[in-house]
Amino acid sequence: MLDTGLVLYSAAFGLILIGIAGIVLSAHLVRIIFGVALLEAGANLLLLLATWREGASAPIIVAGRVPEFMADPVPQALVLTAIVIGVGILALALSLALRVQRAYGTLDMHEVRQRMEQEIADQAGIDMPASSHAPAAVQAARQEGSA
Amino acid sequence: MRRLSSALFLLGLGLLIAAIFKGMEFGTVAPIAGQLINSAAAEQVGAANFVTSVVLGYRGFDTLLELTILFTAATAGGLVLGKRAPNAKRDPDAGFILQAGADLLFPLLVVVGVYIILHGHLTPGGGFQGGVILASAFFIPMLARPGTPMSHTAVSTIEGLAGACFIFIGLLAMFDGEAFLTPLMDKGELGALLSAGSLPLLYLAVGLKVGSELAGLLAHLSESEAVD
Amino acid sequence: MNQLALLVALPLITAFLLPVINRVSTFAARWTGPLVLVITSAIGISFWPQLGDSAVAIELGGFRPPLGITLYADKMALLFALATSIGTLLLWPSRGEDKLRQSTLALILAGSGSGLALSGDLFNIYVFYELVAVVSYGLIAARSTAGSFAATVRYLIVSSFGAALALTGIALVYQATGTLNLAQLSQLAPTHLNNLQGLAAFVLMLIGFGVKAELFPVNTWVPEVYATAPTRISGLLAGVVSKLALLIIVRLLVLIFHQPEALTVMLVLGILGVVTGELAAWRARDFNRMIAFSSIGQLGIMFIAFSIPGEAGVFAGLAVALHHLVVKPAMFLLAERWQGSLANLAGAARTSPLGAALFILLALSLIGVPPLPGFWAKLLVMINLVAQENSLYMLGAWVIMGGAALEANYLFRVASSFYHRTDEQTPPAAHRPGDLATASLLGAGLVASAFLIMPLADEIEGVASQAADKNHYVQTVNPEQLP
Amino acid sequence: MTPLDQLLALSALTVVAVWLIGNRQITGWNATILYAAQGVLLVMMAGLGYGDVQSIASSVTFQVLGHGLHWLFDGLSWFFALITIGAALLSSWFASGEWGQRYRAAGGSLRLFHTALALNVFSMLVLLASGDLLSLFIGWELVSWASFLIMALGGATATRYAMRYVTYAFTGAMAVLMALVMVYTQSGSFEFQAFRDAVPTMSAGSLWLIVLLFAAGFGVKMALIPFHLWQAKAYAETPGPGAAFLGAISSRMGLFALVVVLVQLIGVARLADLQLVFPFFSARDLLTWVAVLTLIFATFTALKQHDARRLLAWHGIGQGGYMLLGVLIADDLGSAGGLMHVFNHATYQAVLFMAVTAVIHRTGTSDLNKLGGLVTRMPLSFVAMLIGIIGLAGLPPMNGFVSKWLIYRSLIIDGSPLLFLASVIGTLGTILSVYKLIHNTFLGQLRLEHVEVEEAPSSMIWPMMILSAVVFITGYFPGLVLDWVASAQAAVGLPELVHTLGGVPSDKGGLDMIWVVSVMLIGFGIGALIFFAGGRSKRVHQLDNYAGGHFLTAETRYQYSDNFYPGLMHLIGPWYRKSFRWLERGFISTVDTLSQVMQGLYRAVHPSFYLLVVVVSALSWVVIK
Amino acid sequence: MEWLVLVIVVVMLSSAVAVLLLKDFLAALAAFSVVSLGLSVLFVILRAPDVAMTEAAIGAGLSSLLFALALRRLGLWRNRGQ
Repeated sequence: MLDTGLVLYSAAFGLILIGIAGIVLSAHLVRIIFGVALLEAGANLLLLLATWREGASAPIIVAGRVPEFMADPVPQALVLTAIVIGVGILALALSLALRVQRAYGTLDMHEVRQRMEQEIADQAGIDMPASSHAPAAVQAARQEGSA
Repeated sequence: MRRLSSALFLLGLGLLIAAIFKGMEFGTVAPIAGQLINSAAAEQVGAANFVTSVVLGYRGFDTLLELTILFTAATAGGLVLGKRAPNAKRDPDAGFILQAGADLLFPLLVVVGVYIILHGHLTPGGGFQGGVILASAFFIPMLARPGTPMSHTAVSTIEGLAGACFIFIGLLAMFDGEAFLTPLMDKGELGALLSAGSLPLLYLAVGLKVGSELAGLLAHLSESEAVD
Repeated sequence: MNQLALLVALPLITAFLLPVINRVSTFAARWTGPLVLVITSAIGISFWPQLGDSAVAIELGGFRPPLGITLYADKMALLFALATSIGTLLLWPSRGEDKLRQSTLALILAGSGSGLALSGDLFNIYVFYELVAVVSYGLIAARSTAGSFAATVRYLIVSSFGAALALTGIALVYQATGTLNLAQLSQLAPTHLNNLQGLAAFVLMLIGFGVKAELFPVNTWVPEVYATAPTRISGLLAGVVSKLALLIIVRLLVLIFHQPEALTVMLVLGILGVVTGELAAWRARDFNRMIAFSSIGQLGIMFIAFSIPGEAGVFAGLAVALHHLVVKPAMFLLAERWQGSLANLAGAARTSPLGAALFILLALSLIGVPPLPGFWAKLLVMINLVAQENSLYMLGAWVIMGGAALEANYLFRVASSFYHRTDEQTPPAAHRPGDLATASLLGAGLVASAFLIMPLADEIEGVASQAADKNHYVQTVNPEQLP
Repeated sequence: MTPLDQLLALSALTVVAVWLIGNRQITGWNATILYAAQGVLLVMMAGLGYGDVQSIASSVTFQVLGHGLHWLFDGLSWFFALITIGAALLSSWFASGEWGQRYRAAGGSLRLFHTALALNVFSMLVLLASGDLLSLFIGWELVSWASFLIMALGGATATRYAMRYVTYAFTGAMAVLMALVMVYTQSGSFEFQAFRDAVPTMSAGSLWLIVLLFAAGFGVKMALIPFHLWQAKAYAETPGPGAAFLGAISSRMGLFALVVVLVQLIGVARLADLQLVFPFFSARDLLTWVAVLTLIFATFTALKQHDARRLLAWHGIGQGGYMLLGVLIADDLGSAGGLMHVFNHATYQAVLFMAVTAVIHRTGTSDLNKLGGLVTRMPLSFVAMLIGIIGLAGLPPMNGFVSKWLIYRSLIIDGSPLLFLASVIGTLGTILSVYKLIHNTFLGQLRLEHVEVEEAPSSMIWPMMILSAVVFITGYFPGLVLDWVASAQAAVGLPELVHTLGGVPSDKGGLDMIWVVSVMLIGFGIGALIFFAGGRSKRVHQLDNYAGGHFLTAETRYQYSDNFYPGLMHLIGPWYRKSFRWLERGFISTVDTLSQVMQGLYRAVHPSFYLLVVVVSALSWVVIK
Repeated sequence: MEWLVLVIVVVMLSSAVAVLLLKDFLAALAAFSVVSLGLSVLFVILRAPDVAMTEAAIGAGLSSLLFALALRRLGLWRNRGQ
């Protein structure tokens, strides 16, 4: 006989892990956003499970009958909120992805980062920080030494 | 290389969670807030659906913020996606069947949405669910006829006013000395449609706002030019 | 006292109505936002004296805690709420094409920031945090260059990852205690959260909220965002928003998590933040990223300071935080015209002498040169660190010293380049009067506080002692127990 | 309003007044007058200098974060303050005349220059007046940044060296702050007295650390090895009179602070039994040897210089070694010598810098390879420099001799022959290099381009003459200075030196300068008599001579002044491998590499990866705990 | 009951993995909505009808719609991603 609570908790943690895996392992932006959505789903499930008990009834009074043992309504409200928040952020992320793809023509985060670095460097009128040019102080010190 | 290390770290995370998980004991702690609410909600708020009384009564503030988040997301989305170029190409209109279906669906969805919203304090469902349905009600015609865009001014007006109403109802309480967001009006008898004071009003505001926000977001996304 | 909720409600309702107002008259829409912020600031200031001896708890909706959400207003919370309103007012986004949306977002930022400072409910804090996050995405992207979009989306991923972790932490806490009210949590913490689960929850929340507080190493977004965002927004994020996130973490530490391990985690991460931030800034070659890295270092100092146990830590950290709160926005205001390569700044003193002088003043205070307030803050931190007589805290002290030395080097490398008499290259353009006026206002505040250091120190100590008094919090909120 | 309040207030007023008067010729004169007024106020406090009054406190005190801040003057402070204000007075006088006109014409701002000078004086007075560790640190920072200001005036290259100075100075300041905080945690207060009481109870380890931090922090200002790289160039690049002022007193502030902390508070005896792993090497030995190495190294580096101002600046570093050495011996003779050397060095260093500045003013260069034979054109400047270098070389009848004699004597009595030998070597280098200085500047063949050169303007001559007179008189009657020195010794708890007007009475060979100098003067007189009365001499023109049957014309350089002492350089050349510069560069490159790594850290491809990593590591730490 | 839960959970997790592994973004999207639907069923079982409705409407419905639109606009609709 298996414990439902255990199964549910492992489901929540499983979703969280898979979500993180999606965020960390994949390079494609849409894939990463999928990961974020999964992660949030997992967190929501965990939140709802926090005070869940076997055999509770829904916290709704139907036709005036007050159930003797009602589930905790607070986490349900919280999850409600969290889901809506999640969808808002999801929409924003997708529209940002749209613009990034318009600008750089790619959604591969490695490339995107490269391009962004390049753009910042060009704006600042310097070359990519990756290049190992010594700053003024070091050059001055070297002049000192040679002088 | 990074993928490998990430995978390893994920494995580590899994083990750690398992370790923490082992230390946890489930269902032993009494949900203080929950039990207090379950015992008090009926007379304090007067909504048959306790989740509703939590969402709009006890934690109405969260709901307000959540509406604000939606609003912000819509605004930011608008800011990000920017103005649509006038000469940008649109998708062709869908076939007659779909259009007819959409026209048929529209009133149905609106009715269902409003029903869900208005019975939010009695039965499962409420502003959010109903709002989504409303949003889809307004969005499906757009899918059917991308040529004729919805008017953003109307949407933004609705969303602004709806949100403002929510806060205003909250402020009204403050003006006669109560705390911010205190439910107004008499509770009515439990389970009736006209009960739970101002909660249905709030839920209506929520529904309208959610609907308009989501419709606006969808519209923005779908109006931005396609690349293929 | 209920009126304190206006600090949140007014900006939000205005933000909702702003598009409608704009349809009526653009002029009104432009000026409503600042006006509302002035009003909220006035309200906040008018409440300051009333919080002198005891804080207040506002039960939203009139429901007793823990049923409803409580706002807890002590001096520290009010201080940061005010800082948010006034900071947003000073750094009101004045550029960019879509002014209406920007000012809407700025208003929401002001409201949500104040709420974040005031909130006394764990989940409510999470919602506020998400709200602030979403607003900041919008504001960062407002420059609408490709780079800003890329930076925003990278930031968004990290931030919502962190937020989800924080939510997991909250779930763990609720699972262990069954309540979300901070006061009640602090009652239950010794029995329920003083275990592995509690620590894990704290770590998750620390890292989740630390994303905004530029906690190492979840602050990789900082340089790229501050380099691409509008400078005023960068000033807001670095100056105000990061402090708000820090404030939450401090609340959690003071009220709920008393395990020494919690402090140690913070201390270690803070030390790493200082080391990496200052070293990276030493080599930065454009202005924005230099001050971005240096703000990472400064935030690291704050984490170190707050990781000192007891009231002393809160006092020291608060001092550093307030100092940075004044200095960093001014820096970013100066960056408006000086962004770009440091090499192009030669001779900048000729085009804007006041700007150069301000920069030097800010730099002096930042590295802690007496008698500027930065010195006293740093001295406070150092004394309390060394007084711990613990090798790790000692290491923290050494790191702060070394960081200050590095910071002096790179800041004054720039400052002296302002005065180079170069004729081959044209110095950067003069600052906008608006930016310069705001920056000099902040600078003047800095100088004034150097003269008023004695009463100021006493006041801040009062704030800190009130904030560090967990029993006072519990008694003020006085949550209901189960029958 | 105590006299100290008046002095500080007037000094602050000077800064404001000079700033308000602005970039005009009269600025300098006003500043000079104001410094004179400060001098008068100081003289009114002369009781301190003669041990009649113990200390004069300032009525201004602060209470910040529960730490009291207060200021007071004692004998030591008064002694240093006298030197400071004197140097400022004469430097600004020097700067007020033609030099100022030239400086302004060249685009420099006299407002900035004089304000910086006044600011330096004010901050030094604040430092000298510090009555507790916190005010000491505040004064210290003020001095550092004020001198940065005056160094940075000289334009781009000067700014570079000034930057270097800031880096060193602020790092040093941080070390000092660290030491302060450690002292605070051990003694519970920033008061001097609390520190003094806590010293016996401190563990050797922590006291070692504190001593090293203080020595490093203050040693930066004194340019002790290995923190000496910044000073020479920074001073040399400072505008002329500013260099005179800085060279005279600025780096002595480091000595003042070291005396206060090491001698007055910790006590040399405690230093002497702070032993390292092996018992025969104590903290005191370490510091003395650092002092001696600084002395030798700096002096012989000075020998290599071809720029007069750099040569002098390097000597300034070297002489600092003497002072520290003398103070650390800490018996009555040695410490008196060290303290008196501060005064003497200030006087002749100022003279020398002024003379060099005068030469630059007239010829436009201070390159020793491009000068020579100016004695016929600028005789008074020559006299001033002559007196100066005699003082610097530490030969009778000038005051430098007295202080060095005291130090040598106490070294012999103290029985540390190695130190004695080392300092003698240092003196040797000094003599060689100052000879190079005066020879290449004033003696030898006059250059064609300098034929029209004339004597320096009176605004420069007067200060030089006054200072030269001081150098001579205090050499003739060292008792004048030794009075102040004795009360300074008393103020820091050192044994007082028993002295007469002429010097030090002692049964086993004392010193009476009146006697020595009188004998010398009589000798000179006899020589002069023989010269003028007896020998018949004929004046010939400088070019009235020939070599190898050829008459020499002015074009032919029959007398070379560049590449001086080639043999000696060949001898000691191998010892100069720029090792310290390599040290510095190595350090900078390390920081550079590190910061590159850190930036790489922040340019992560995948920020969220870090998030995961830190979560895992933190959680695992938590779980394992 | 337990078995139902177990089945749902297994389906959910496997399809969550599929979201990350499927090359075709449309298929991934389908898997994602499967996860949401499973979640909403779980919520029903957990006696949270409101949450279940919300999850079904927003998680399964709206999010998938958003994703679909985005994929359409990003040109990942037909051709295979990465």
